Formats: sequence, structure tokens, C-alpha cells
Amino acid sequence: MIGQAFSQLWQTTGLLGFLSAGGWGNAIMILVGFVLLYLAISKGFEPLLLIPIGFGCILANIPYAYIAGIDPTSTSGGVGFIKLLYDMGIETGLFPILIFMGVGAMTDFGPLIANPKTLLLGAAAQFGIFVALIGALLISFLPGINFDLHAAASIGIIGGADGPTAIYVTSRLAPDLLGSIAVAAYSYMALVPIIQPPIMRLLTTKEERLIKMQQLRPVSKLEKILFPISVLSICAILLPSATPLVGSLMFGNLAKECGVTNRLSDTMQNALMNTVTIFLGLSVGSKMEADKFLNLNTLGILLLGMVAFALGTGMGVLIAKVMNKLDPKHPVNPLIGSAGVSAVPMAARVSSKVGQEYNPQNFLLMHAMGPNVAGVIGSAVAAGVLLAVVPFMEPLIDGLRPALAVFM
Amino acid sequence: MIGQAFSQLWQTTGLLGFLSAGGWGNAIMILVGFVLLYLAISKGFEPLLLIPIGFGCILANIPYAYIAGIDPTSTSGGVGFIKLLYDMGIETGLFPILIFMGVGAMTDFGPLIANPKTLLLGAAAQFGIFVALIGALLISFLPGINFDLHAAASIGIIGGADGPTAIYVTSRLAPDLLGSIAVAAYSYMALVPIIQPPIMRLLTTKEERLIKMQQLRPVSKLEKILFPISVLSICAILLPSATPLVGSLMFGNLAKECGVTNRLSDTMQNALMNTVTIFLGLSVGSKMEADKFLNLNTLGILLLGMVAFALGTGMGVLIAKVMNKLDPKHPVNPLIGSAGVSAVPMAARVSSKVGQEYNPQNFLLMHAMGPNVAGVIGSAVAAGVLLAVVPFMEPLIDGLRPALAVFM
Amino acid sequence: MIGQAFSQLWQTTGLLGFLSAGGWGNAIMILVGFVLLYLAISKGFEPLLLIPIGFGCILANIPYAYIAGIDPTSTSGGVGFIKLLYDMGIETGLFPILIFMGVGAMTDFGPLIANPKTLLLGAAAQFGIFVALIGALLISFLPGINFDLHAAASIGIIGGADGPTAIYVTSRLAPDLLGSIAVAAYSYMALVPIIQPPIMRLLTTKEERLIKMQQLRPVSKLEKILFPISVLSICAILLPSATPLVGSLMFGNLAKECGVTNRLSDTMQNALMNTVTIFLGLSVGSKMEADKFLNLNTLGILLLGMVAFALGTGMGVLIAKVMNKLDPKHPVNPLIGSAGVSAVPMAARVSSKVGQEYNPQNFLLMHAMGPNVAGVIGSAVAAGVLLAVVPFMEPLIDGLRPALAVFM
Amino acid sequence: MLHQLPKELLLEQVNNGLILMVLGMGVVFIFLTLLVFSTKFLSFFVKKYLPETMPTVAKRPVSASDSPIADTAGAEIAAAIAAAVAHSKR
Amino acid sequence: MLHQLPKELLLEQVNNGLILMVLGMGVVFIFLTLLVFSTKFLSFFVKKYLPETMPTVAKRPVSASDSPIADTAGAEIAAAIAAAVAHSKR
Amino acid sequence: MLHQLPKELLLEQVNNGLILMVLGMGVVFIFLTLLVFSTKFLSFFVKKYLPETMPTVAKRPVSASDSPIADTAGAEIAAAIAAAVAHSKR
Ligand code: NA
Ligand code: NA
Ligand code: NA
Repeated sequence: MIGQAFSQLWQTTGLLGFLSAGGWGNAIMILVGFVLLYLAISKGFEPLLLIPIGFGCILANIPYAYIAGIDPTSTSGGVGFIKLLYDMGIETGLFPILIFMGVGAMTDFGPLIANPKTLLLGAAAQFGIFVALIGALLISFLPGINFDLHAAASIGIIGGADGPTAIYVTSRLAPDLLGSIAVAAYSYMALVPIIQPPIMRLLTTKEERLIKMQQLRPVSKLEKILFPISVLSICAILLPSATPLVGSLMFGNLAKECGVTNRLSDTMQNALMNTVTIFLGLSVGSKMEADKFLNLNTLGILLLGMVAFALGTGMGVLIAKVMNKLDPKHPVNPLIGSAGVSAVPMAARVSSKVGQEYNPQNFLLMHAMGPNVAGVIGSAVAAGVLLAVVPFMEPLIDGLRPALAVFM
Repeated sequence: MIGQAFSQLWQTTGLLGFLSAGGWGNAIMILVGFVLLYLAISKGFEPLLLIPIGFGCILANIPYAYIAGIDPTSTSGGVGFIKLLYDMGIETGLFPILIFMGVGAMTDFGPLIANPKTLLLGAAAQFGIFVALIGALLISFLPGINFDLHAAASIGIIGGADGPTAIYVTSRLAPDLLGSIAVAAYSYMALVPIIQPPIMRLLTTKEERLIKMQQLRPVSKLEKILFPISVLSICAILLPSATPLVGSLMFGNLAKECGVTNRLSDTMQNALMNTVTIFLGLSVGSKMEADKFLNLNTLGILLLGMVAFALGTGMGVLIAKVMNKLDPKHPVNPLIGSAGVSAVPMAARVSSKVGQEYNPQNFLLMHAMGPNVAGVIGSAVAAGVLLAVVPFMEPLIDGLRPALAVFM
Repeated sequence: MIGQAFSQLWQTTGLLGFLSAGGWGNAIMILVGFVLLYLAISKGFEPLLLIPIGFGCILANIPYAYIAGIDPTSTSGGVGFIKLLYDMGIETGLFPILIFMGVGAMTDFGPLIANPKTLLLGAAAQFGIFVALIGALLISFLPGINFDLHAAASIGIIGGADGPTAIYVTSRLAPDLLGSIAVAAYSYMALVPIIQPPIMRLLTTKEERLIKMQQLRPVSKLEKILFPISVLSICAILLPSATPLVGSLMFGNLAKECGVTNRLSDTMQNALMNTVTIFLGLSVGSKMEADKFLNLNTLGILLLGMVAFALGTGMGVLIAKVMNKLDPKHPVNPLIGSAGVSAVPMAARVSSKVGQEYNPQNFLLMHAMGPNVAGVIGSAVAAGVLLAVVPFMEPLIDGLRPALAVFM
Repeated sequence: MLHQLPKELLLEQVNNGLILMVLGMGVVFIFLTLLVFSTKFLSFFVKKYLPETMPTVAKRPVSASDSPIADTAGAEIAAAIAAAVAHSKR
Repeated sequence: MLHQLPKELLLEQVNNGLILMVLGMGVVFIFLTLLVFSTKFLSFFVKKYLPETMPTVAKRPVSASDSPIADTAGAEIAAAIAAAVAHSKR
Repeated sequence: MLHQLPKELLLEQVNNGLILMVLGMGVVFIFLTLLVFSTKFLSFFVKKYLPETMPTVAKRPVSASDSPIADTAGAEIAAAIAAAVAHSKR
């Protein structure tokens, strides 16, 4: 009997799990989790998200632990705690919405209101989303890479450079890719200071980089209160499918700007946001399952995410140059165009830093915050279009997404 | 194909939604939401609740967004995030209970313990609840207004002037009226400084308003610890149906007063309460649906809510005068009687302000806090009676409330 | 009609409930709840847990209130709010996991890293767990006491002196005993300063108590970061069934030590942990139902819990003495062995206090923190063994645990 | 056309409403009157039999929340260690 | 062997992708352009018709959140009582 | 009458309990002994191969959380703008 008990314990050790069929995949994913922790801690890559994601990846890949699944031998439910969190907040879409509330409560739209035409830079930078989308469809001609339209749309949204938007869209359209897409999105957001500057230098002349912009006028409290309301109104009229994202962003922002609900906006920014960040990170990380992560699709996603970022950056810079052609009296330094990809506030800081390399007295940070927060709105709008049109364009086959249904 | 896709997008714009059948109702409700935001921000009407409620109303009424409903075209669940919050916390009754915990952790029953007879003022002010209840039944004789006993009880509880109690009772008895009842309750609570003073002046003589009350004795820590326990004990013995509300209030209060769980009472008052307030406000606001709000019933509710407030105020003042007749040695300034309606701490401040109009040296605030917190207990007790007796008096017809069943 | 309504109200008073069949049991349990509140407030017994537990016990035992059950007469669900909390967090196992995250974020493993051999003291002190387990099986030979292996394992884990671990294991193995086991665990943790010193004095000589330990070396940041990762790795390889507990503990600890996610570790330690503590306490307390608590089993649990504590304490001390025999060059003061039971940080403080009784210049606190936090890991490992082996050893009979099935 | 509930239902409802008012105000007053007496009794009891414990009780929890003894386990590790470190540096 | 989606599906997908790009960038630009105009209009409107209310609005909420008036009910009991106590001590 | 579990079940249970004790204490000791060695090894490894990185690592995260770079996106907008405003006021 003690032999039986011992063998029972032995047969459920992780050691044996890693050595059994498919176990090597779990071992590799755990190493990937450790790499994410290393990058987050040692290189400062978006640690607030990548540490929970990395840890979630590790926990989810421990054999026989079923922390992100259901224990088949359990008699008392046996639903792992990360699966509980996933079902509660990612499958339902609640967690990214709550994060967006907190982001709204932390965002100051002042620079955008002072110089509204920078909104167009935030629009231009969404170009990367759609190019990556088409890229994903094109590389599916290669054997071993199979993205349907749902998957391609989720990959494209990496180019939005906005974590909660990417997670929200992916959880709606292609939840099986959640792990790789979230990791790509947050990794490239962390890499913004490396990816963007060469592109910015390539596309601008030295004179352009030295352009000084007029100082931003002060924005009144009332304008800041009316702005979220007007954004929500336009969104409700034009694109209802974007209102969950845009609405929660603007709710958070109104709670902050109105000045009479500081208690609520404090909680949105702190206790609530941090709690949701922990839960969301663990849940997203748990989707980095070996069989869904260790394939050529993931490689494609990482590649396309990079393309999307680069293209969004470039398009933002180019549109800024076009705007200078059309309206030479109020010149825009094209270096702030790259901030339109979102990645708040990293991208704005990159604009400012590159600008100061050429003239240390040229302070672009405030000017770049305009396109930067415009990029958040732009990504949410692009997300709304994808959410509205993709399921209509590509109906499910027997309740499954085409790329998955074809292989069943 | 691009035409089809474009038409798909076009047919789900909010613009078309507002123009389609029933869409004008949504548009009006969104305007109502904006009015609530305006009142909250600009006039300071209970902003902590009315901003989430107003925003919830707006989001819930955006056509094709299904933020407070289920997207019929969705293949991935498609439950809107406000519906998730509603199901989680209002349908279950959890959110008002948690708010009550926080209220308990913020309430000081000291003034009540120092002068316990002011509890009777808190009892008297509940009279408005029952008059409004009967009023709701009487105006149902008018065509177009149809309140059954469940609805009338929920309307009456507006007169309790206590938000969480009103929401808790309504979510149990008449959830279809939640939007209008919550809006009426919080609006009138905000209007207390306008509604109460004329009634207070009408029912008192100048001499009465000048009555100076004996200074309150200091209350010991031990008395403050024993008070919540004794309230809960009486409630458990007399009226178990009120123990969810009274129990959570007293739990919060004990956590505060016992002095050894400050960590817990801090969280109850801040992070937890704020989070729940946001969720509760959005959920309640989402019940302001056009077809349930834009009818004569809502008009009746608003009218009766006002009546309930006015009567509760008046009855509190009158009972204070009666008490002075019975016990002339320890006179009570009848101006503190109006504070018995709850609406903590606004009603107590109104008592104090009206008192100082006649004698700036007469500080009634502390004295008015007694009946004010007594009103909270009184409303919870009245709620307990309604919850225990109404479902027994008026059984459901085929699982539906009578007023709804009759029209099916 | 008014008679009927009045009789309806009268028949649901708590007074009648207490006088009806089985009502005396509820009354006694409410008194037990009051005793817990008294001990927590007046004697300082683990108030953060015992106040919610005591209050939960009181609320759950109010007749006809159904706060921890389902109201059979309700037409709108009627699930009491504590039952909601219980189902959400205890039945699923989520709450103890989240508490463990917070504990991890508050724990400093520095003293353990500086002197790793004290880990063995944390191992030795788990001996009490298994002796109490066997003790529970032995006293089941007495009529009226019936513990199956599931129950005995849950009782044993009291000896782990770690609240969340005890609640997690019991909720998995024997949820009907949750109330008595949690109360026993937290009570004895509070009684550590009374239980431990006589045992410590009995098992040590005066010379041993005077042993001075070498000052602990400073531990580098990097070591503190690598420690949680190495613990998790070993746990994943050896004992996956312990990874939910160990993993969440180490996640919290990494979030604290890595230095780049202070936002998250602050929330884990404060808002999140406090909220979960409130919910967990109320839920656990609600399991103190008269018919499950007022029997000889509870008496047995209280007795065995004491035995487990005492044995764990003694074994920790004895192993420290053995270690001194084996490695006389680096002597360990055996008084820190008792800290291996966990009960952080009370047990470490007891070691320090007893040590200073004999030499006021002998500061053992830091040294005792090593075995103390080692005890937390040790209990989690022991819990993992129980969770992995017990359900395999003792299969359910018709889906019920044997001890319950036999009497059906 | 505006809907209307049947008359007999309405009349029965008003009757029920009146019953509710009597019961409701009755219970509210009974409840709060009992509370008046129990509060007075408690204050009397505390003043008479536990007067000395009052400041003690008032102080004990305060010191408990100041000192780490009554606080939750882990929360206090930091404080404990800090204290120990302070000691050991002397 | 590596899997592959059928060719005709792939081609249709690319076609859909191009449509999505046109629609998507179109809507993004229309949306944000509208937002440019609405923001400019709002700023103009505020400057022209509500210039005085700006500081008023800005101040009212601030004082509201400082003073207890606009704060939530219970939260302010403490403050109110503190104020009253302060008064009564004079 | 007091209930009782059947004797044979009780005996089998005690047997299982003894097995659990052996297994449980065994695993606990193996686990924590392994942890002793791994902790000693890690400390040795860190001291030998990464002694310089220690203060670096210790400092980097600290500065990261002080400076906005490593913080979450939006959280830092305020700080960034404040800094910019400070600059522009010179
Ligand atoms: Na973007
Ligand atoms: Na009231
Ligand atoms: Na332990």
C-alpha cells in the first residue's frame, strides 16, 4: 500500500510530467516564462504586465498542477485559480475594460485639446494595424502558418500599441492566440525606444527635426470635461462597436476631470487597476500553452507585430510631413508623428528624446502627448471596425473559426 | 463585397439606430444621462453616484452596442460589461450590502448613544415611506400608471432617503423600476437643502427653532463597541429579514470601532467602497432603458419620491415637538427632527444651517447626527418589513409580478 | 387580513426561530460568535480574521435570514450574500490563494537565505500535522467521533499553523469542517505565546537557551529575486499539487522583491488582501452552523489542534538540538526551532522573548524569522502531499466522503 | 391607449398598503424604542460595572494597532526585522 | 507535415483584408477628423459663451471635494463632527 | 445514540494515516533539504559570478520605479507633463 501511495505521488511529479509526451513543450514554455521575467526585471520591459504574464505562463505549464485548467481527477470541481480568473475577466472581456477605465482616469487630454490637428497623427499611425493584418493573411500562403481573418485582425491590432485594446480584441476574435499576441504587444511597447528612432531619422530631414512648435495654450477645465463627452458622442453615433472601449476610457477620464469624484478616479487608477492588472496578467500568461505557442504561427505573430509597429511609426511621421505641406504656417515637428502609435507615454518620450538630440532646447514632450493619446483613441476606433466587420465577413464554420475548423 | 461590408458597418451605426423604431427613446435617455452628469458636475448633486449612474444610462442606451445587454449577433457570448456588473452585484444584492458595510465603517453612532431618544426621530421620519407606498397604489387608479404592491413598496423606500437601502429593496421587489427609483432617491437626497428648510420653517415656531440643547456627553469606546452588537441582536430577534442590511452596517461599524481591525475598515471605506460604487452606479444607470423609463410610471415615481421626502421631514419635526410636550425638561430642537430621514450627513447639516439662521451660536450639527444615523437604521428596518411581508401579501402570477403579468 | 400579515411577520421573527426545533443550536452558535468577537477585541486574538469569522458565524445563524443560505420562500433567487461570497471564493479556493499572494508580498525571505539550514527547522515542525492526522483517526474509534481520512488530513493541517493553507486544504478535502478547523487554526495561532514557552523550556537546557548565534550576513537583492524562482522550480519538479499555494506565495514575493512592480505588491498587501480577508472571514465563519459545529467532532478538532501545535513546536526544538550535535561549529539556539510551526511572526517573537528572559542581550528575532517563514513553505508542501495522496487513498463513496456516506 | 390594472386588484392593493403602513410604522417604532432602552441600559451598565475597563479597552486596541502584536502575521515581518536590525546595529 | 489552409480561402481572405484596410483607415480618419472639428468647435464655444464659468466650474468642484458638501454621505460624518467639536470647544 | 464508523474502515484509515506520515514528512524533508542546497548554491553563484550586478540590479529597479520609464503607461503622463511644464516655465 505504501508502494502504491508512493507511486501515485511519483507519477504526478513534475519531473515525470516534463518527461512524458508533450512535457518538453511545457518545459520550454516555462523557460519562456523565465525569459519574460528576466526581461521585465533586468531590462525594465513593461514589468507591470510582463511579470504577471511570465508568472502566469510558468504556473500554467506545470504538469499535473492544472492551475489554468480543470483537474480531471478532482472530485471537488478542481478548477485552477488562473482559469477562474480567466473565465471571470478575459473570456467576458471585463478586465481590459476596467484597465481602460483606469487608463482614462490617468490620461490628460489637455495637449490634444490645445492642438486638435495632432489627432490626425494618431489616425495615421493605425495604418500598421491593417498592413499587418494583410501581412498575416499573405504569410498564411506559407505551409505551417495558418491565420484566418479573425486571427489576422487580432495580429494587426498589435500595431495599435495598446495592451488592453489588443487583449480585448483578441479575446473576442481569436482567444487561442491571446498568449502570443499579448506578449508581442507588450514586448514591442517596451522596445519602442529601440524600434522607433531609426525609422524617425530615416524619414525626416535635419531641418524638420529642428522645427520648434508654438507653445501649447492652457486648456480650461470645462474643455477637459466636455472632451470625453464629445468623443463618446461621436463614437455612439458612428461606431457603436467601439463604445465599450471608448466609453470606459472616457468614463475614467470624466471621473478624473470633473473634479468632484476624486475618490472614484483614485480607486480606478490604483487599487482597482492594480488588482485587475495582476489578474489580467496571470490570465493572459496562462494562454501561453505549449501546443498553442510553440509553432510557426507564433513566429509569424512576432514578425508581423514588429512590421506593424514600424509601419505605424513611419506613417505617423509621413502624415506629419504632409500636414506641414498643407499648413506651413503652423508647422508640426514630424518627430511627434511617431507618437501616434500610442504606447503611452513611451512613444512621446522617444519623440522628445530624438528631438533633443538635435536641439537640446526643443522640448517636444508636451506636443507629442497629443498624438500619443490620440493613438489610444485611434486604436480603439480601429478595434471597433474590426469587431463589427470581421465576424460578419468570415462567419464561423460549425461554431469554430475557419482556420481551426479546417483542421478538425 | 466592399459594398456589403460598408453597408454592414453603416447599418450598425448609432445614427441609424437612433432613427430606427424605438431609437428616439434611446436618444432621449442619453440626453437624460447628460442632464444627470450636468447636475452632478455643475450643481454638485451626489456626484459620486450620479456620475456613474448618468454614464451607465448613456452607455446602456447606445444602439447596437449592447453594453448592458447581450449582443444577439455575437458568437463569443457577447454579454456587455455593464450587464456583467449588474448580474454580479445588483441582481444578487451584493453591491448595496457592500456599500452598507462601508457606510457602517464611516458612521459614528456616538451622538446617538449619547442621546438615545433621538432614535425616535429616526423612526418617525420613515412615515413618508408608507404614505408614498399608499400614494403609489392610489395613483394607479389613473390610466397609464400601474404599480402593484411590489412596485409601490420600492417607490415608498425612496422616502427612506438612503441609496443602498432603496437599491437593495428595489432589486429584490421590482428590478424593472431600479433606474427611476435610484435616480429619484439620489436626486432628492441631493435636493435635501432645498426641499427640507421650508417644511421645517412651516412646522416650527421661532421659539422652538431657538431651543438650545444640552451638550452631548462623551461616549466611551466600550459603548461604541457594544452598540452595533446590540442593534444586530435586536434585529436578529425581531426582524431577521432586515439583518442583511443591518448586519452589514453593524459589521462595518464594529470593524471601525473595535480599534484592532483598522486595516479592514480602511479598505471597506475606501478601495472596496469606491470600486463597488463605480460598479453599482453603472449598473443602476443601465436600468434607465427607454421603454422602462419613458412612461407615466416614472413621472409618478418622481412625484411620489418628493412627497415621501417631504412627509418624512415633516413627521420628524412633529414628533420632536411631541417629545418636547412629553419631556419638557430635556427639550429637543425640532429642527433636528428633519434629519431623521437619513440622507447622511446632508440632512444633519441642513438642520444645523437652519438653526444658525436664527441663532448663529446654536450648533445643532452634532445633535442632528443622532436622528440622522437613526434614520439609516429606521429605513433598514422598514425595508425589512417590506421584504418580509410584500411577497407574502402579493404572490407572483405565473412567476411574474401582478402589474407585469396582467399586461402579458 | 392584517392578522394574517402580522402572523406572517411574527412567524418569521428570530425569537420564534430560536424557540423552534434546532433553534437553540443557532442561539448557542451566535453566543460562540460573540465569544470570538470578545476574544478578538479584548484579548487581541488574531482580530483581523476572528472578527469577520465571528460576525459571519452570527449572521449565518440568524433564523429565517438565510444570509449564508438560500431563502426557500424567495422568488428572486434569494441567495444570501455570505453564501455568494463563499461560493465565489472558498468553494473555488480562490480566496486563500489571493491571501497567500499578499502574504508573499509581505514576507522577507532574507533571514532564510542568509542561514538556509534553518529551513530544516521549518520541515521538522510539520511533524505535528501528521501526528494530529493519525490522532484524529485513532479517536474515531470512540463512538460519536467520526473522522475519515479527508477529515483527518484537514485536522492535521491545523498543526501547520498557517491560516490560508488550512482553509485551502479543508475547502478541498472536508468543507463541512471548515468552520471548526479555521477557528481552531486561528485560535491556536493567537495562543502561540501561551502554548509554546513551556514546551520550549521543557526541551532545552539553560546553556542551550543562552547560545548566541552568528550575526546574519546581508543578503543581496539578486539572491532575494532568485529565491522565489528556485522555490517554485523545485515545487514544480517535485510536487505539482503544492504549486497553487507555493506559486501564489512566490508570485507575491517576486512582485515585492523585483523592485519594479511596487504598485502591484502594494495592492496585493493592502486593498486586495484586506478585501479578501473580509470576504474570507465572513465565509468561513458562516460554516459554523449549529448542526455541523455542536458535536463531539468539534471537541476532537480543538483537542487535536492543540496536540498538533505542541508537537510541531517540540519537534522544531528537538531537531535544532540534533543539528547542534551534527554541526557544533555553527550552533543554533534551539529556541528558534519552535518558530518552525509558522504562525508568522508571532512564533518568531516568542522565540526572541523566551531567549531574552535568559540573556537580555541575545537578539534571536532575526534568526527565528528564518525557520518561521520556512514553516510557511513546509506547511504548503505538506498540504501538497495531502491534496495529492488523500483523494487517491480514500475514494469517495457515491460521490460522498466515506464518513458522511456511511451515515446516509 | 393607456393600460390600467383591474379595479378589484387596485382596491385590494390599497387595503394591503394600509396594512403595511400599520405594520411597518409599528415595527419601526417598536424596534427603535427597544433600541432606546437597550442603549440606555448598556450605557448605564458600562458606567456602573465596567467604568475602569473603558480607558483600558480604549487604549489596548489602539496600542495593539500601533504595536505589531495584534496585526496580521506577515504584515509585521518588516517591522519586526526593522526593529531587530536597529538593535543589531548598536 | 505542415498544415495549410485551402488556397481559395486564402485568396478570399486577402480580398477581405484589403476591404478591411480601406474601411478601417477610412473610419479612423473620418472619426478623428470629426473629432478635430468638434474639439475646435467646443473650444471656440467655451471661449466665446462660457468664458466666465470656466474658473467658476474649476473652482466649485475643487472646493466641493475639499469641503464635505459634495462628498459622499457617511464619509463626511467624521469631518462634520470634527468641525462641530472644534466649534463646541471654543 | 452516538454513531460510529465500521471498525475495518477505521483500521484501514489508521494504516493510511501512517503511510501519509512517512510520505509527508519524507517529502517535506526532501523538499526543504533540496531548498537548502539550492539556496546555498544560488548564494555562492551570485557571489562568485554576479557580484557586480547586485548593486546594479538593486539600483536599476529602484530608479525605474522612481523615474517614469518602467512605470505603466498612463500613470506617467501626469509626471511627464509636469516635467515638461516645469521645463517650459524656465
Ligand atoms: Na494605437
Ligand atoms: Na431613512
Ligand atoms: Na507551518
